[in-house]
Amino acid sequence: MQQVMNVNELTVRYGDGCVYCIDSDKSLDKNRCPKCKTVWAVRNVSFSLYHSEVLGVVGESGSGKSTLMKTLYFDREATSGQTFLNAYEDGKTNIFSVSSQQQRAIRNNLLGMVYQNPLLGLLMDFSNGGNIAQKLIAAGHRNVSAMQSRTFELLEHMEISVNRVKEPPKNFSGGMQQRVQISKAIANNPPVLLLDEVTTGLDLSVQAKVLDLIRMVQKKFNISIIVVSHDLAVIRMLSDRTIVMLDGQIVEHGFTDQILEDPQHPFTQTLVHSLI
Amino acid sequence: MLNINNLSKTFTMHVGNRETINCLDSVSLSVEPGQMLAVIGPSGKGKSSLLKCVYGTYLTTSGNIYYTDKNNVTHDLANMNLQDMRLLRVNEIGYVSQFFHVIPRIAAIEILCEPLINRGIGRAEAVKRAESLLEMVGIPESLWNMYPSTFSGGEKQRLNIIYGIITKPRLVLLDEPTASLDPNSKTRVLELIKELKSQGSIILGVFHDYNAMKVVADKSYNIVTKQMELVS
Amino acid sequence: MAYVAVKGGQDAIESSVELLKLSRSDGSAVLEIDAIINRAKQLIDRIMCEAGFYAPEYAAIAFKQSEGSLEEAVFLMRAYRSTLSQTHTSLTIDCKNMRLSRRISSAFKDIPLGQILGASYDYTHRLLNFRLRDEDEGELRSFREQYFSSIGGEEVDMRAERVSDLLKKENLMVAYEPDDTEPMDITKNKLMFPASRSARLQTLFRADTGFVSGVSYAGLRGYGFMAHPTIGELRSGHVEVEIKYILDENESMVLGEIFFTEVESFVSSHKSSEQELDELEIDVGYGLAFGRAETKAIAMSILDCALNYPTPNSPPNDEEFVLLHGEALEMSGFISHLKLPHYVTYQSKLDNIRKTRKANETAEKKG
Amino acid sequence: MNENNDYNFAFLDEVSKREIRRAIIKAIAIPGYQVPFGSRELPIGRGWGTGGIQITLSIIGPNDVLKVIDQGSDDSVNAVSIKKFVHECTGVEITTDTEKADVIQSRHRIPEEKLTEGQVLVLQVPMPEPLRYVERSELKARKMHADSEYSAAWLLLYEQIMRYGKITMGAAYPVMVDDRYVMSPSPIPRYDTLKLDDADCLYLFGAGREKMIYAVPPHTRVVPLDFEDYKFEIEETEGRACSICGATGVFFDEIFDAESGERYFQCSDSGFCGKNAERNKSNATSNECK
Repeated sequence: MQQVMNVNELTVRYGDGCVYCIDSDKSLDKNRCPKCKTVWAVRNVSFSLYHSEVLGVVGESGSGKSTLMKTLYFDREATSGQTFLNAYEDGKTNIFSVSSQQQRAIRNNLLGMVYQNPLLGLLMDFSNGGNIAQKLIAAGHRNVSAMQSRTFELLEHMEISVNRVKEPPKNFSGGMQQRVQISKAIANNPPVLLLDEVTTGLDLSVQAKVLDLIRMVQKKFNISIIVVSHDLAVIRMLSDRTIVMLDGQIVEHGFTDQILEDPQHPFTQTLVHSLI
Repeated sequence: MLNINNLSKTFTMHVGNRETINCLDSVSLSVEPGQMLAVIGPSGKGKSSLLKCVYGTYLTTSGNIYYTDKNNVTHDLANMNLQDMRLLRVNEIGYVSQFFHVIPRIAAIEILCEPLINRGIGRAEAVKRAESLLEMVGIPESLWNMYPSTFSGGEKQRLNIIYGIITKPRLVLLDEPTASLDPNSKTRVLELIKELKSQGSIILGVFHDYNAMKVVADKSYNIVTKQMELVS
Repeated sequence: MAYVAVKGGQDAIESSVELLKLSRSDGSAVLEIDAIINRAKQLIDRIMCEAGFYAPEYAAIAFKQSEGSLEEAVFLMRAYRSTLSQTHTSLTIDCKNMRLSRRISSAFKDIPLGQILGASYDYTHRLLNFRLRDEDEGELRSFREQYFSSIGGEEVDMRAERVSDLLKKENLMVAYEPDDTEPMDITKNKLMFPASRSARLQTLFRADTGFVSGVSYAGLRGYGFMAHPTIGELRSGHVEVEIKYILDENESMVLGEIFFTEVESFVSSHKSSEQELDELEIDVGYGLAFGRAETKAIAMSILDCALNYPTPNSPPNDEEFVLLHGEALEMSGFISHLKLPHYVTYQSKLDNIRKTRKANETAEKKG
Repeated sequence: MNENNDYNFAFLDEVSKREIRRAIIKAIAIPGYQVPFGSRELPIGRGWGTGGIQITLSIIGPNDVLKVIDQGSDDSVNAVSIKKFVHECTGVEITTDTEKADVIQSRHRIPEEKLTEGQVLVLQVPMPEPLRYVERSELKARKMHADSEYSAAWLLLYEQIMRYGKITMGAAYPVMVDDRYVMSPSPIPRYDTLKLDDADCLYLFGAGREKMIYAVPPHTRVVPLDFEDYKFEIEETEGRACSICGATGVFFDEIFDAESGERYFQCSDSGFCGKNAERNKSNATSNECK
C-alpha cells in the first residue's frame, strides 16, 4: 500500500520541559510534567497514513488529538519531530522544516481541513461560494468561471443547492456549515483530508448525513483521511485503522474492528465499554 | 494453504471483573485449498474467536497462523503488518461474521458492490455480479435498493454471506453461515459454499448446525475445553 | 455650484480661525492659568494622562486655548510633546514608596496602616452646591489655615507595603518572574502584536478614559471572560521621579514629585493550560493614572488582567481591539476626517454603481 | 525661512525625522511592504494626512518646492491647511504647478501631468492594510503578507463578481507590487492606479494613524489584482470633457449646477486644469493675431 503521509516522533509541548520530562518514558501527571509543569500536548507520536485509507484517532478531550490535527495543518507549531507528505517533494522533506510560505502552499494545495468549529474554517460574512473559491484562489486559480463551475460541482457533491451559493455560511445550520467546510477542504483534490471532530455537537440525523457525505467523498475520490473523534461510533463507521490517544501519547493502534472487539490497553477497554 | 500452529488466545480484562480469560489453548489445524474445515461445539467456547484471530479482529496471544497467498508467499497472519494484512483482507480473505454489521444508510446492492470496486472491478461488472448473487440466495428484487437495516433476520444473514464471498476470496471464514435460515435458503447457501470449494478456496467454518455442516465439511473439529478434537 | 464650495481656500480658513478666537473671547473674565492648575486639578491630570505628558502649566494653556475641549487639549499637548527631544529616562518609579494620600482595599477589612480614605467624592452626596456661585476667596484661605493648624502644620508622611506583597509571601498570587527587559516606547515605535506588557500598560495609561471605562464595564457585565475583580488595593499619593546623576551613574537626583493613583485588582484564575481547572490562584491587573483618576485606573487594571485571557469574540479580552481603539487622537482624528471632501473616491463608487446598473439593464433587455 | 521660531525646522526634532527616513529607506528597499514606524503626533489630526505630512517633513529640505493637493485640488481646505503648516515650519516654496514641484503631497489623486525622475509623490493613506476587510487581526494579516498568502485579497474581488457580476472595488484598488506584496495604493481612483506601474518618480505612502510607511520606487512593476476573465477596469471618461479647459480623457469631478440642476464635468486636477485653460487661451489669442 502506498504511503501518503508519515508522522515521526511528533511532539508539541507548552513549556520548556526539564531533565525529567524530556525522557519520553517518564510518566506525567496527565499530560503535564509533575516537576516543571510543562504540558506535553502531543508526545512522540508516530504513524503513517496510506493511500485511500481512513485513519481514526480516538481519545478523550485533552488527549492531544485535536492538537495533533492542528499541528499537521500548521495551525500550531510542532516542538519537534517530522512529518513527510508523499505529495511534497516525494516525501523526502520534513514539512515542519520548510518556510512558512512553503507551509502555506502545502496547506493550500495538499491538505484539506474541516474544523469542529466552523468559525475557524469559514469566513462567516462571505458567501459560501466565496469561501470555497478562496481555497481555489489560494492554489493559484484565477479564472472566475472555472472556479464557479468547480464550486457548483462541489456544492452538488455535498448536496447543497447551488441557489445558496451567494448566501453566507452564518445563515446555515451547523450541519450545513460542515458541508461547506468539506467542500472547501476538498476543493483542490488534496491527497490528505483532516477531519477534526466534524460531527460533534450536531443532531444525530444531521450527524448521519455529514458522515454519509464524508464516506461518499472518500470512496469517490480515494482520498486519504485522518478523522479525529471522541465518538467511537464515528470511528467505527469511517475508519479502517484506529489510533488511540491518551494524555498526548498513542497507547494503542490497530484495525478498527480489532480496537473495538479486542482492545488491549486499559484506557481503550474503558472507552469501548462506555460505548452505548 | 492455511496452517494454524499452537494458537492461543487470552483476554486480559482491565475493567469490570479484571480477570484473565483463557479462550483458545494451543490450537493447531490446517486446511488445504478446495477443502472446508468445520469447527462445531456449543456457543461460548471460542469457535468465533478462532476465526477472529485468523481475520485479525483478535490479536493472537501466541502461536502462528500461516497462510500462503495467491502469489505463493506465506504470511504469518498472527504477526503481520497492518498494511499487508489490509491488502489480504481486501484481495484474498472473505469473512462472514456472525452478526452482520450493516453500513447504515447504504442500499444492499451498493454494499455488495463495494468490495468488488475496492478490488478494482468496474461498476457495471460489480452490479451484475451482485445482482446474480442476490437472485441466487433469493432476496427479492424489490429489496435490492433498500437499506439492509429494514431487512428481516434471514434476509440480512443471506446478504451477509454473499457480501463475504462476493469477491470469490481465496480464504473464506464463515461464522455460523446457516444460522437463522429457512431450509430453502440454507440449501442455496450450502450450494454457494460448495461452489467456492470447487474454485479452490480454503474454507474455515464455524457451525452450530451439525447437519448443515456435514453437507459441506471435509474435516470437522469439536471444540473441547479450549482445544480442538478431530471429529472426522 | 454647491459641490465645489468645499474648496474653501486660504481666505475661508483664515476666517474660520478668526471665528474660533471670537468664540474664545465670549464673556468678560480671563481664565487664569494658576486657577486652572489648582482649581481644575482633575481635569489637568486627565489631560496630562491622556497626553502622556506631565506638564501642568502647558496642560492649563492647552485647556484655555481649546475652550475647555478635552480632546483638543490632549491633542495640543501631544503635538507639542512630539517636538521635544528626549534627553533623559527616569529611573523606574515605584509606587511602593508612595507618600500616601489615600489607600483603600476592598479585598480586606483591615490592612496594615488601615484604610486611608483621603480626599474622595465617593462619600459625598452629589448635590449641586449653589453657594459656589459666589465663592469667597477669603473664606477658603481661612479654611486652609485652620485645617493645617489642626493637624499640626503639615501632612503626615504615610508609606506602606502593597497588599499584594502580603499575598505574595503566602504564595497565593500567580508568580510572575521579574521582567527587566527594556520597556518598549510606544511614542517611538508602532505597537505590534502580540504586544509586550510594557506596551500594553503604556497604551492603556494614555488611552481615552471613556473608552477604557466603557470596555472594562462591558467586560464586567459579561461581554468577555472576566470574573468579578476585587480591588486589592487602590493607592493615591506622591511619588518621586528620579534620574541618574549625570556625573555619577551610581547616584540619582530627584526631579520632583508626581501625584499618581495606582490600582491592583485581584482576579481568580487557573493556570492557563489545556488541562481542566486545577488550582485556583490570584491574578493581578495593574492600573495607573496621573492624579486622582480612580475610575480610569481601576478600568485599566481590569483590562490589563482581561488581556491575559484571550477569548474569541470577546472584545474586552482581545488585545488588538482594546489597544488599537482607545487612542484619543486616533479615534477623534479618524472620525473627524470624515468631514474632509471625499468626492474622488465617491466618484469612483458612483462609476461602479452606474456600470452595474447598466449591465443589469442590458442583461434584462437581452433576457 | 522658518517663520515660527518656537519649533525646529520641519516641526519634528531631528532624531524623529531620521527615524522616519530610515523607515522610508526600508520601504523603498522592499517595494510594497508596510514598514511600521513610530508615528509622531502633529498639530494636525490623525486621519487628516499625518502620515503623508510626517514623510514630507522628514524628506523636505529648505530648497525644495512643495505642492499639496487634496482630491486633486490645490485649494481644498485640507491642502491649504497642510501647505500652510509645512510652509510655516520650513519656509519652503509652495507651488500649484506639478512640473515645478520636488515634493508633491496628495490625498486620493495622482496628478494628470506625468511625474518625472527626481520627483516624489507622497500619498496620504487612511487604511494601509489591503487585507483588513477579510482579516481584522493585524497580527494575522502581517503573517499573511509574510507568507504571500493573498487569497483573501482576491476573494474580496471574487465576492463582488459573484454578487454584482463585476469587480465593484472603487478607489484604493489593491495592487501587486513587484510580484511580492499586495498593497493598497491609498484611495486613488482606479484611473490613477495604472500610473504606479513603471513610473519615473518615487511614490511614498504614509499612514499616520495606522503607523505604516510604504513605497513604490521608480520603475517597479505594479499590477492591479484581477482575474483572467474579469479584468481590471478604469472609470468611464468617454464622452466627457472639462467644462473649464476642455480636456478629455482625464479624471473628472462631476458637478451639478445648483440653479439649472444640470450635470457637467471638470478636471479633478485643478493645477492641470488651470494650466491647460491658460494654454488654450494663449493659443486662441495667438491664433487671433494670425
